[in-house]
Order: sequence, then structure tokens, then C-alpha cells
Amino acid sequence: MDWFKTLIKEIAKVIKGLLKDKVGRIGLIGVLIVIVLALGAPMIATHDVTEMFAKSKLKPPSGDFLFGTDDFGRDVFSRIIFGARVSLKVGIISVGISATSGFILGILAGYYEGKTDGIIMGIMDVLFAFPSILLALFIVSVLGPNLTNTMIAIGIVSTPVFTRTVRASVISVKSMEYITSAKSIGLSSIRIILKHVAPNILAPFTVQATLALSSAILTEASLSFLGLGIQPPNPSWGSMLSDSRKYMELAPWLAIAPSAFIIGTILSFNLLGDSLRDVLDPKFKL
Amino acid sequence: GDSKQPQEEVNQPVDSEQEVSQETDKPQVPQVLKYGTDAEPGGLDPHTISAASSIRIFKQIYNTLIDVDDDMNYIPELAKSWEQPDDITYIFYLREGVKFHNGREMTADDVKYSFERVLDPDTAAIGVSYYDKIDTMEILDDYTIKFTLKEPFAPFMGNLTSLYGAIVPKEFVEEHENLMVEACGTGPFKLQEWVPDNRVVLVKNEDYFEEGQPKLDAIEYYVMTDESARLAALRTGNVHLIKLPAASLPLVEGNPDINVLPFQTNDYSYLGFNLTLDKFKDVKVRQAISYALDRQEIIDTVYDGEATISGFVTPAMGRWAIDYASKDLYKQNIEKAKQLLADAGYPNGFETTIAVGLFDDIRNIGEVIQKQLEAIGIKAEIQNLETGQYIDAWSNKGHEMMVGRNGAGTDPNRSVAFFFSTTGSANVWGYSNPRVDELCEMGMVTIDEKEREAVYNEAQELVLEDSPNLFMSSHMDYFFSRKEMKNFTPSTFNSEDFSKVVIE
Amino acid sequence: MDNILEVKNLNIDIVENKSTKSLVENVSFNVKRKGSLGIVGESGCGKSITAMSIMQLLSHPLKATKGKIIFNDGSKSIDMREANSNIMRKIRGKEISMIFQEPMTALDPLFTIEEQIAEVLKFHTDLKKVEMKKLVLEMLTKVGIPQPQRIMKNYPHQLSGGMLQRVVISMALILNPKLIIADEPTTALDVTIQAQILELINDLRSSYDTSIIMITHDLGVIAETCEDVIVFYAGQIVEEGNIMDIFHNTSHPYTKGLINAVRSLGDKETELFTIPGTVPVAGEFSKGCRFAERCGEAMAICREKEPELMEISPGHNTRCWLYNGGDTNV
Amino acid sequence: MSNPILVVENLRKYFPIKEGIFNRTKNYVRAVENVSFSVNERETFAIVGESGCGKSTTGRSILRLIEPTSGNVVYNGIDVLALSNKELRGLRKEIQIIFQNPYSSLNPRMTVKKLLSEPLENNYKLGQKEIQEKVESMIDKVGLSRKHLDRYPHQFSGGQRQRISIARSIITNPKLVIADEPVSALDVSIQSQILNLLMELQKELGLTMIFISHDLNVVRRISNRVAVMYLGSIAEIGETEDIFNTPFHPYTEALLSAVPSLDPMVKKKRNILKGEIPSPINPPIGCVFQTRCSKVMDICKKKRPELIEIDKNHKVACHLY
Amino acid sequence: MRAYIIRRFLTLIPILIGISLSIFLIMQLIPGDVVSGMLGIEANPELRANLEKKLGLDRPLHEQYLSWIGNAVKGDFGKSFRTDKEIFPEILSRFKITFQLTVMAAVISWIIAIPLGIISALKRNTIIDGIVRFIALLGVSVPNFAFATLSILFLSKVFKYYPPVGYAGLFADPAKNLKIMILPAIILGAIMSGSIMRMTRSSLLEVMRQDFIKTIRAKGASEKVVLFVHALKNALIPIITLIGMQIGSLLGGTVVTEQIFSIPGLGQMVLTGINQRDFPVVQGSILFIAFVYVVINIIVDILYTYIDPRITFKVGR
Ligand SMILES: Nc1ncnc2c1ncn2[C@@H]1O[C@H](COP(=O)(O)OP(=O)(O)OP(=O)(O)O)[C@@H](O)[C@H]1O
Ligand SMILES: Nc1ncnc2c1ncn2[C@@H]1O[C@H](COP(=O)(O)OP(=O)(O)OP(=O)(O)O)[C@@H](O)[C@H]1O
Ligand SMILES: [Mg+2]
Ligand SMILES: [Mg+2]
Repeated sequence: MDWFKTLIKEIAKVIKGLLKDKVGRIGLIGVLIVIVLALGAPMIATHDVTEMFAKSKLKPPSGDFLFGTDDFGRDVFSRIIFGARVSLKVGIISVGISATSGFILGILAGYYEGKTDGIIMGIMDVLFAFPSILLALFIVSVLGPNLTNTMIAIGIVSTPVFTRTVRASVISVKSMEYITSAKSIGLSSIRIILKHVAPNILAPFTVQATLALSSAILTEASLSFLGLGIQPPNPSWGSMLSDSRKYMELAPWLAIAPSAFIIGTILSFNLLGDSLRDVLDPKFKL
Repeated sequence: GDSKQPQEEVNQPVDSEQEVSQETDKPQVPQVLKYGTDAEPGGLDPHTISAASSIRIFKQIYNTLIDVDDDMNYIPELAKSWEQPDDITYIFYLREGVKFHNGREMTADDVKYSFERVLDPDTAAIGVSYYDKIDTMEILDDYTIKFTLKEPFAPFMGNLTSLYGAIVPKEFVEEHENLMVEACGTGPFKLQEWVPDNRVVLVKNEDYFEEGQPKLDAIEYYVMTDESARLAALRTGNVHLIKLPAASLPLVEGNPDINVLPFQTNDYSYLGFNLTLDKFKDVKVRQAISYALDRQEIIDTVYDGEATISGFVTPAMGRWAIDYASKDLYKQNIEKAKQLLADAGYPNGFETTIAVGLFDDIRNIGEVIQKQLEAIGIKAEIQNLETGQYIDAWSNKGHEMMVGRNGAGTDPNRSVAFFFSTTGSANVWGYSNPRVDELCEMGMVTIDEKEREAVYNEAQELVLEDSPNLFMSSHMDYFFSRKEMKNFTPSTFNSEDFSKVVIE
Repeated sequence: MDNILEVKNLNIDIVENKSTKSLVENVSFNVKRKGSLGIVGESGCGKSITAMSIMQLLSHPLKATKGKIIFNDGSKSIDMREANSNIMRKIRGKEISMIFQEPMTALDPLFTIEEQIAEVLKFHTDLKKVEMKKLVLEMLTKVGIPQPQRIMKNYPHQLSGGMLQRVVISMALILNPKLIIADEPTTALDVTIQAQILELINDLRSSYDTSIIMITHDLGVIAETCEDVIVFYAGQIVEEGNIMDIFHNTSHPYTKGLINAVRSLGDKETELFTIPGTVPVAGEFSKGCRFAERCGEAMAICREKEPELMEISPGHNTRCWLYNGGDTNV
Repeated sequence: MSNPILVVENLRKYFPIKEGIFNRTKNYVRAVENVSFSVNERETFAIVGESGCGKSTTGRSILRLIEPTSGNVVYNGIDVLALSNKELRGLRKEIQIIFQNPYSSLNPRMTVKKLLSEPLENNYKLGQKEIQEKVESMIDKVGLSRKHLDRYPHQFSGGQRQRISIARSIITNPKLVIADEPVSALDVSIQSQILNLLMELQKELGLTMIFISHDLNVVRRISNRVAVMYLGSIAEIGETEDIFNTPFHPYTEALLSAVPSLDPMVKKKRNILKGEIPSPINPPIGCVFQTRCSKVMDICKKKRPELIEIDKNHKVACHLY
Repeated sequence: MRAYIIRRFLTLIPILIGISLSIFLIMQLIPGDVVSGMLGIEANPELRANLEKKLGLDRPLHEQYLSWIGNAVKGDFGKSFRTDKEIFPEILSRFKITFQLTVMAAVISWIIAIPLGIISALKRNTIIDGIVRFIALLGVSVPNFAFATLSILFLSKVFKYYPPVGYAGLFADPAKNLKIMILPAIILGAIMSGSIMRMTRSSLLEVMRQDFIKTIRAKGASEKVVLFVHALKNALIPIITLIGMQIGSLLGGTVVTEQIFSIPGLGQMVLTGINQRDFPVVQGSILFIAFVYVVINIIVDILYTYIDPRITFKVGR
């Protein structure tokens, strides 16, 4: 597993670079916190996320309920903690979908050009021309609203952006002499794509992925607002925030907690992306 | 907690007309009611549209032959009186001098035309089943019309109170082909403009047949889907009237500018089963679930306690309803529930889904039920459906369990037969009990009120025992109004009667 | 004073994350009035940043941290390392102008040739539009651009490298500056074009009495255009003198190596002369002479102690222990 | 010597330019126009000319890294242009190319070891051990050390990278190497290191080399025969010494005189070209050099001169002869 | 140039066909249909059949599609199932409103974002830069419904202000119209400004790094000239790309804001249409939004060619 070692080495190098950068450090720490919250949710949460304390509806933060309770009398703190799981999952899986398909399509379009390019980018243009939130809405409507389908919808909606980014980088990588060099030693196209093109577009791709992660979290929130996001009683930050709107006046903590976590997470991912761009880029300006 | 309401009342009305009028020494407040509603009307044809957002508006525009009061007595509307010579004949004597908004007098011809229109398949009218027992309509003179039914039909009078049988002018319908965006009725208000997704403006019908009514010069309905936007607009005096759920009550507590006007609705919430599925075929399972529910907790959590335990004939229907609250099946009994479930072959419960949709309270009820069912080992996944899907699931048995809210109607026939007779249009559950069907038949032809009551009592008991649906509660609704709006008293069967309302 | 520019003990550092790395160290040289000074050296040895520091054009993270850069136009002398931006603005383009290494990237792609040349006039004169246009046209003709009327209206991407370099040159010359700094003006060009441009620069210099600093890594270019030469190696001057000293009395082993490498190309019989190894990277210099690693004549002391720049004949300085009199055999 | 390993005949490459509403090809960049030459076994054949004259296109067309528009390329009796993709990939271990830019011709994400073993893995069925051995002996040969094997290209200087490139090209034991300006991007002091290396390797391995360059000094030193290209066609071709000593074509003359001398004492008589290089999209009718030629005649504007042999093995395309 | 523009518009055709086909199919696939929506609990087979016939839903799918698209080409988007109103004029009047909102939001975001982006680039790595970048990230990370709700609440409670109810057209009653539109425009603009600010900053930094900036300084230009005449113009291309995409996506993305502020725009129309399964309305408005989106992109492409002489009239992405 040679490439695996290389990959680990690369990652270690990137993380080192991130840690050197102030922005990157903050971003990395933020992301780590969210990951820890998500992984350790059962340990950190103080209550069952679905348990309803009918006597304590809409209570402000207290020792018992750290972030207060919601309109069902459920503990907001625990829901936030478990919400990290859902939100992160939505982010990661939907970006996983769009990144994978965008990567493949973008490489095909960029490498082969011509007809392949025309067809792929034509489809992407069609997807792009749909208002994205409405497209997501449609897809969720067609597939039925649940966590999986929400992720699929967000994944499909953000595929065109990935395809474009990847295609653009493939085209620029393709003009590099090492691609011609690879051809000249008799490598097949597939091998060139896998060994020479793909690894070299990772930088813009990674940056795009961190940014897409935050927009996935936001899109989920908007879908929840329109009533089609994550299904109750699963707590996702987006659905918590959209549910809290009614009580913004009465129980502002209901809105503050998920907002703060959404903003914090997105901020972290964006900072991470910003810093990644700096860390990964110079090497590619060779 | 520093959000105390300010005591001074300034609330400059934003409208420019009002500013002008304030300059005259005798303040002449324009009699315009601004009503912030939650949904865009989906067309204004009383014969084909059943959406509440539409009914609210065309109710002010159209009239029916007769109406019903809060004690469920029939009262005159376009018909000043009526008689029923035999079981299948009804003669209505119309008011004279009633004018349509286009200025023409309403006559028996219009009544006949209106019901013909409803019964014409091309109209695709909703109320066909309400009136399809009509055999002939005979115009005795301009102001007298005789209906002859094919067979005795007890709900007929009740059905006539429905706007599905609104009286419309023939020449107007023919001119506009349909009544979706244009309207012309006999009601207290006429349609002035409809700006889609924004507002509907109605102005006073100067020729309204009720002397001295309406007091208002106009009603403006503003579509404000967002609850917080509605409340904000009410607070600042931009609208006079909004509807909000009970949860918002604390927000206006102590606000001297805002009155809260509660009224009991005629709706009940239910948990329905898809009886074509094996697990719900067994009545023990359904009863087990009934025993697992704590209806009071649902009421407390979802409606802040502001609802009454109800069956499918709601308490608002008075004498027709039996006393559900005292029934054994309505008392939470986890032991019994588990026992029943075990008897049915599900000692460890099972997995299922609960479809919810349309309204927030329905979604919330779903969540509470989901939680309560955990106690007997039933793991239910919530499916929050968007409007179209919800209706689809509802009508195509695309659900396992489903939470919903139904209007009980004005006649027990609708409450029972429409939803629970084997052939009832709204029996989407696959429920069939021959005795219930029999009782429904009897209810239709039994004219004697006491006898009818007994028939429907028995039907209710049967349905309750069979539990094709579990019924929860009938909630309160709330109008929040500005103090400037006077003389408004919403009631169950006439919640939006603005005929006496004045703005001060 | 017959020097138009005197650079004294100039240091250029790269300041990043609180750490400083020296790129150019203790560099001093003079440019004679009407004189021409060549600066040679390998890629990355600090030629361009030295040139840029003269014009205060270094940007973060580079900084001229020490030394004096005295510009003397005959009437006044200014230390340009410390001059404020107003003074610099008046000097740039008018008194001293610069020709950059890469003609392809030296021009703003979004403006026409005419606009970009006229800008110099706009910044420094009150001429009317028509007059500016006339001057631009004259200048373009002077540098030998065919159909200047048409080319003026073109955008940079529409011209070839040779043409662009001529545009850049006309921009540098239009106000008749006292000093031109040409940073590898022909490196990006083909030989035949290079010959054209060099001839052009030589002609213009003799007709306008301009002083010039010619930066290049091509010894041939130096031989053709310069009177005095300084040789850079790894951020330091290793040899300086007039052109005869450098080519015929070459002292420093590095300079010798460069000259031999080129000369041996012409000799088919022997192996090509090479300087083994590679240029050390800034910040990774060993403590002795920076060339010691690659030097065929290196001695023990060379790896121990850094030699000073010392005069071996009048005006001819070298930085090498070989010429350090008695110490040589230590 | 007279044993041609490669024969190129009437090679032509037009790059299409798409224009118009339907993106039809309306115009072409005539990058290579009717180029013919042959390369003998074990010799170094140089192609010189200014930037954009079609040197690289010619070189790459031979390997079909660019598909030529028309012409013939025969390598050792094999019609290269008729090969299928698969056969072509097999041929590529015999013909190799070294690129100009040492910075972009190595994949920045591969270690030196990977870079060098890749051509072996791809072209031969060898065990890990054999590959390792070959890689190590090759790295020695190009003058790098084995500790460099695990490094990435960006950790090397330009000259070292060019060594890696060379190693990568010759590790498959090619017979013919096309070196496309392998030293243009390097400093003088490094240039000679690389040239020495190339010459050594050629001798040791018996390589045939096509050496592309714009530096006449380098070409003169390294090559046996030279072709001078101008705007897509060959202006003059012959033995190196003949061309340098007695250039026939006015362009070759100008080219030679433009090289700056190293001696400040000698001020050469310059033959400086005036005029512009025409665009390869609209080359002039007649001789392509007419716009800059000091000896231009009427016929030059009408008829394109043929490449004719006017001395032994010395051909020139000019109406003067 | 003309050929280029024509060619760009020709590329529209396949995209629009693709969109119309996919939207048509999606509408078929979405569970729930207009008939059950309209009939609600009253639905029974007889009523359904009547209504389906009336709406033309009993015809085969391809026939429905072809007749729809055939008429759409002629500018006839059919009639709403619900209101029986002509759709196209309705779309146009709604579009005016959304377009106004979008343009206002865009202008507001430029006013906020571009100066801040410039300042942030110039003061790179200072505290000011840090603050600006943080604000920009907030803009990128706050869902607009949360921001909108908060604003409504804050204004009504603290300032006793709520925008006038009842939409008024820009030309019918400009004062009232602006009062209604300004708040949502500010909210959308503020959120949009985040990414524009970031883009301005990064592309300006990129340009300032380039060689020609040194040439301009060497000519004796003041920093003002360097920044405003040269750097900004060069930085504009990526900013314009982003703005074009944002304006395009706002057309469909104002849904949430329109809903909260009761603005009868195109977004509301689509959303109501989706909820009511009013196929012709949804199909028509999506097709229209997509059309405008692509047209905006074409305009952006054409704009490039005015700003950047290097961009030749080739079709590219
Ligand atoms: N902006 C910068 N940031 C960091 N290092 C820099 C920067 N600019 C130049 N350097 C470094 O400063 C050193 C000298 O650079 P300079 O451009 O002066 O070299 P040069 O002698 O002009 O080389 P060349 O012949 O390649 O132009 C190099 O090592 C280079 O890497
Ligand atoms: N892929 C391509 N598409 C269009 N034109 C091309 C392409 N590749 C090369 N050209 C054009 O073909 C001509 C010859 O290019 P080529 O690269 O062969 O020149 P060269 O002699 O190698 O120049 P250099 O010395 O700059 O490498 C040039 O005008 C170039 O612009
Ligand atoms: Mg330089
Ligand atoms: Mg080339």
C-alpha cells in the first residue's frame, strides 16, 4: 500500500502546514471540536434527545438543561450534541456524493474533451440552471423526505460545481508537460488519469469540498425551513433552527444554540478551506 | 426576560388615508379590516374549491339557502323560510330583493342553475355527493323553488348549509367560464382585487340584504405565511386580525393593544391506521396503541392544554357526541397495551411509520405519539410529508400510520358515514363494519332527531371499539386582534362573521 | 560627484512569520553618470530584487533592511531607501525607469498599448491628450515598431514578445530618464530579436546620455553592452570591475567557471567545462565561502571563513581567499 | 553512418482554429509545413529555429504525441502513423522524449523512485527487485545519489530535475531520444553539466538523438547534422560544420550573426533582421522569410522555394541558389 | 462578436430542452397530484375522473409534454390548474418583483462588499482584515431565514416597525414599494455580500501579486491609480462571474425571503405551485427562471469581452 503511505504522509504535511497558519489552526480546531461532539455524543449528552419533559416546556438554560428546553420539553443541549452527528453526516455524505460524481464527471469531461465534455457539461448546465434550493426540494419530493434522500438531493444539487472545478483543473493539469511525458512513456489513458491527473487536482478539489460542506449544512437548514429537511425527532441543527423560529421571542435560546453551532461549524470549515488553499496552492504553482 | 410590552399606544397606522383622516377634528377611522392570513387562496369558486384559505374569502361573497347556528339549528339565509311536505320534498321561499353584486336580483332560476352547475360532471364540483339525491327542481315562482329527492335523505338540510351549494348568477359564470378568479355573489362583500400571493380585497356590498350590515367598508386579506411576520404586523398595527396557535399566547400577554379571541374548533385530530396492512388488521394492535397513548399529554404538549379530548363527533357538535373522555380506551394503560400487543403476536412491538404533514400541530402530535409508543416497543419513524405528498399518501393508502386533522362537519352523517362507512369517500383506511354501514343507512333516512341520535351514538361506540382511527382532541383556535377592532366574536360554526365588526 | 547611483551596504531580507532570512547581503556598487553597469549571476541569486529595491518596489515579505541607495541627479541627492512615497512617485518613470524581465507579464492586459505608455506622461506632465498621443507615436516609431498607429490601439496579448519588449522600452524611455534599470530585457526573446533589442538600447543610450544598469545571466549580453560589471553569487557580489577585468583578468573561480562553460561550447575536442553542483538556497549557506562547495580551487579556509570583497587591482574587487595575500596557504 | 533509423517525409501539422456560429474550423495554424529529413543511427540531429517555428511540433509528431495532419514517419521500417494505439504504446519504449521545462515535466506528486519505475512497470514485466536494481543503476548513471530516490521533484534544483527527466526517458533503453530544448531553462553553469551527461549517455548507450534547441552554440557543439527551421519549414539542412562555416540561407546567416560574442574586444559586424515574423495562420505566399530578408527578390513573393541540395548533404530552400 | 452572441444564444436551446424535459418528468414523478390536492378529502373516483378530464391530465404523457413545450415556445405557458389564469403574464408580473428584489439586493451587497473587500485586501493580515473576513464568513454561514426572522422580530419589538402590508408596484407607488422591498433586499444583500467580499479580497490580492502592477508603480503611479484604475479592473472578472451566478441563483433563491416578507414574487409562485401540484405553473416558472439564469450568464460572458480584450469570442465555460 504504497500510495496509502504517501497519502498519510501528504496529509500529515498538510496538517502541519495548517497548524502553522493561524487561520488554519482555528479552522482545524473548530472542525475537530465538531467531530469530537459528533463521535462522543452519547457520552456528552445529558439527556435522551427524544425524552419530553412536559412540565418543562420552553425553559431557559439552567443547570439541568444547559441550553434550555424546546417546545416539547426536550433538552436542547443534548439535541445540539446529537445534532452535530446529523449535520456532520449530512455534510459529509452529501459532499461525498457530489464530490465523487463531480470528480469522475469533471475528469472525464476535462480529459476527453469533445463530445464527452459536451454531454457532461450540458447536463451540468441543465442542473445549474435550476434554482438550487428548488431542485433540492424537487428531488426530496420525488424521493420522499428522509435523511438519506435529503443527503442525496443536496449531493445532486452540488455536483455541477464540483464538476466545473474539477474540469477546470483537469484542463490546466493536462497542459502540463508531465502529462505529455506520461503519454510518451506509453501509459494508457486510464492510467494517466488515475496516476497523473487525479492526484494533481486534489488541491482545488479539497478546498471546494470544505466549502461545499458548509453549504450542504446550510441547504439542509433551508430545506428544513421549507418543511422537507431531516425528519423529526432526529435533531439536525438546521431543523432545530427552523423549528425555533416560532419561539424566537419567547425562547431565544432555541435559536441561539443551533445558530451558534451552525455558524461556528461553517466558519471553521471555511477557515480550514481558506487555509488549505494557501497550504496546498504554492506547490501547484510550480 | 426583559421583553415587557411598552404601555403607550402610538401605533401610527401606516396607511396614508388614515393619516389624512386624523387631521380632521372628528377622527373618522376608515372602516377597513386588515386581516393577516396564513395561506394564499387556491381559487374562489365555491363549487370546486375546498381549501380553507379560499372558503374564508368566498364565504363573505356568496350565500347559501340556509345556515346553521351554534346550537346546530337551521336559520334563514337566502331562503327566508322553508317547508318539507314529505320525506323527499323541500320547498324554499326566497328572500325578495336580494341583489347579486352585478346588480341583478337573485331569483329561483339562480338557485336551480347553481345546483345544476354543481351536478354537471364538467364542473368537477366537489359537492356532488351532497346534492346528488336531488331528483328534480321545480320553480314555482320567482321566489319559490321545490326540490324533490330520489329518496329520503336526512342530511339534506345540513348539506344545504355548505358553501358547496352556494348560489351563483348564471350569466356571470357563463361570461367568465369559471369562478376561479372572478366572483359575483349575494354576500356582504364583493371582490375588488386579488393580487396573488399577496392580498385579496373585498369591499362592502351596499345592497346587502341584511339591513345595516355590514358595518365595514372593506376587508383586506394579506397572505402572511410566516407566523412571526404576522405577529409583528399585528403588533405594529399593520393588520387588525391574525390567527395563531396557542403557543403564541404568551407573546401577547399583557399587551394592551391586542385581544385574544379563542373559540372551539369543530376539528378533531386522529391517528389513522392502514387496515390493509397485516399488523393493523388485528383490532388488538389498534386498541393496544390506543391504550399506549396519553391524550392529555398530547394536549398539554401540543396545544398547551388548550384542547378537549374528542372523538370523531366533536364536542362542538353538542348532543350528537358521546362522552369519549370517560371511555376505557382513552385511558393510558401500558400494561394492558403490552398484553394486547402480546396477544396479537407482537410481544416486542414492531417497526412502523407515522406520516405527518399539513399543519404544525399534526407534526407535533406525531412526535409525541412516536415517543409514547416507545413504551410498548413500537418503533415508529416519522415521515414528514409535504402537502401534496401528504394528501397523496392519505388518498392512496400510502401510509402505515398517519396523523391528521379532520373537520367533523355540521351533520353527524358526514362525521360518521363520510369517514367510516365502507363506501365513504373519506374512508381511506380500509375500514368496514357492516353494522356501521347499516347504521349509516338508517341515519340518512331517519328523520326523527331522537332516533337519529341513537343511531349515531351506536355507530360511534362501534367505531370507537374497532379503532380504525384513534381520536385525540379537538383544539381551540385563536384570533389575535387589535383593540381597534370591535364587535367580533368568533364561534365554532361561524368563526369569521365580520358583519357587525367596526374599527375604532 | 560622477556617480548617478550609489548603493552602499544594501541588505534585502525576507521577513516571514517573525523569522528573517537574508537574500542579499551587504551589496555596494556605483553607477557612473552616462555609464553602464552589468550585473550577472545565476537564477535566484538576487539580481532582480536588488534592482527592485532601488525603485522601492519590493513588496511583502521582501524588505530592504539596511544600507543606503543614493540617487544623485546632479543637483540633489536622495536616499531612496528612505524616501517617502511622494518623492518616489516623482522619481519613478521620470528620473529612473525600469525594463522588466518578462515582457509578456509586464503590461496590464486590459489596457491598450497607447493608454499604458501615455500613463507615464499623465503621471509626470500636464500634456494634453493630443500631445501625449503624438509623443507616444514618436516613441514607438523610435523603437522600431512597424505600423505604430495600428499597434498603439492593440492590447498586449495581440503583440509578440519582441514587440512587447519594445513597448516596455518605449515606456521606460519616453520621459528621457537619467537612469534605466533593465532587468534581463532579452532573456525571454529569441536571438535575432535579442540582437535587435540590444542594438536599440545601445543606440538610445548613446543618443540620450542615459545611464544604465543591465541585469542578465548571459555573459554575451554583458560583453556587448556594459562598461562595468558586477558578478553576483548567492546574494553577494563575488567580483566587480570593468569589463576588461572581468573577461580578461577573471579572478573569482565562479566567474572563471561561467566564462569557461560558455567558451568550451565552441571547442568540440574537449569535454564541456562545468561547474559541479548547484547554487545553494538562501538561508542554507554554509559558514565559509558560499562558492566553496562547487569550487575546484577550494582550500581549507574557504570552508571555514567567509572571504571579504577585496581589491586586487584598482577598481577590480573579488571575494576569494586565493587573492588574500599571505593568508592563502593557511 | 548512412543508415537512417528515422525518416520523416512531408510532415505537416495544421492546428485547427474554430470560429463562427457553429464552431466550424475556418482556419489553421500551419505549425509544420512539408518537413522532410532523415536521422541516421547513432547520430545527433539538431533542429534549430526561433520560438514558435514548429520545432516541438515536429518532434512530438514523430512520437504521435501530436497527431500529424499528413506525411510519413518511418522508424526502423515501421510506418509509425499507421500504428494502432496499442502498437504505438509499445513503440514508445524505443523512442523517448526529454522535455524543455524541468519544472512541469515531472509529476509533482510522485517520488523519484516512482517516476523512474513507472516506465519500466508499464513497458516490461519485471519483478520489484529488478526494477529496483535498474532504477538504482540509472540514478547513478545520471549523477544523482540513491538517497534522492524518495524525494519529490520540488525538492530538487532545475538541473537535478532535468537529470531525473533524462533518467526517466532512457530507463527503457530507447534507441531514439528526442530532446526538446533540454537545457534552455537552465543556468549556464548547469547547462554544461547536462550536455556532458547527454553526450556521455549517447556514447555509452549508442543512442540516436534528435536535439531541439534555439541555442546555436549548443547545437554546434553537440550535433552532427542540423536543420534550421523557420515558420514551419526547413530553411537549411546539412552537416553542422558546413552550416556554421558556410551558411547559405540569409536566415541562417542572420541567426549566426545574432549570437553575442563573449569577447568585449570583438565587436562583430551584425546582420540585424528588420521586419516582423508573419503569423503561421496567414503565412505569406512565396518564401516565408521574405518579410525580414535583406536579399528579397520578386520571385520570393510568388513562389515558395524548394529545398535543394547545393553542396554535399547540404540543402537550402532559397531562390538565391 | 455578433456571431458569438448568436452562438451563445444557440447553446441555450439544448439547455432549455433539457430543463423543460427534466422539470416535466420531475413533476410527473413527484408523488401527489393536483387532483387530489384540489379535491382534498372529498376525493372519490368519479370526481377525480371529472377533474382529470377537465385539466387534460387524461392524455398520454408525451402528448402532454409536446403540447406544453410547443405552446411554451410561442410564449403560451398554458393556464393554471388552480386559478385557470394565463400563466405567462403572471410569470412576467411576478418576475418584475423578484427581479427588483434581486437587483436591489445585489446593489446593496456591492455597496457593502466591494469596499470592504478592497480594504481587507489592502490591509492584508491586519486586525481590520481579520474583522472583515470574519464578517464575510458570517454572511456566508447564516441561513437567511434565521437572519430574516431575527430582523422582523427586532424591528417590530424595538422600533415598532414593520414594513407596510400589501404589495405595491414600483411604479404604482414607489415610496410604499421601497418600504416593502428594502428590508428583504438588505437581508439578501447582506448575505450575498459575504462571498463577494471574499472574492474581491482574494482576486485583488491575486492581481496585486502580478508583475504588471510593478510596471505601473515603476511608471510613477500613485497607489490610488494602481488600485482603482488597474488592479480593480483586473480583479473584476471573477467578481462578475460570481455576481452573475448569484443573481441567477437569487431568482430562484429568494423563495424563503419572499415567503417571510409576503412578497408576491416568482419564488412564491413556484413554491405555491409545487405545494398545490399546479404543474403548468411550476413548469412554466422554472423554465422561465432557468431561461433568465442562462441569459444572465450569457450577458456576463459578453460583459467579459468588454472588460477583458483577451477573452475571445469562443464558447467556453
Ligand atoms: N516575493 C518573494 N518571496 C520570497 N522570496 C522571494 C520573493 N521574490 C524573490 N525571492 C527570492 O529571492 C531570491 C532572489 O530572487 P531574484 O528574483 O532577485 O533572483 P534573480 O537573480 O533575479 O534570478 P533570475 O535570473 O531567475 O531572475 C530568490 O531566491 C527568490 O526565491
Ligand atoms: N495545440 C496547439 N494548438 C494551436 N496551435 C499550436 C498548438 N501547439 C503549437 N501551436 C502553434 O504551432 C506553432 C509551432 O509551435 P511549436 O511549439 O512547435 O514551436 P517551437 O518551435 O517548439 O517553439 P518554442 O521554441 O517556443 O518551443 C506555434 O505558432 C504555436 O503557436
Ligand atoms: Mg530576475
Ligand atoms: Mg518548443
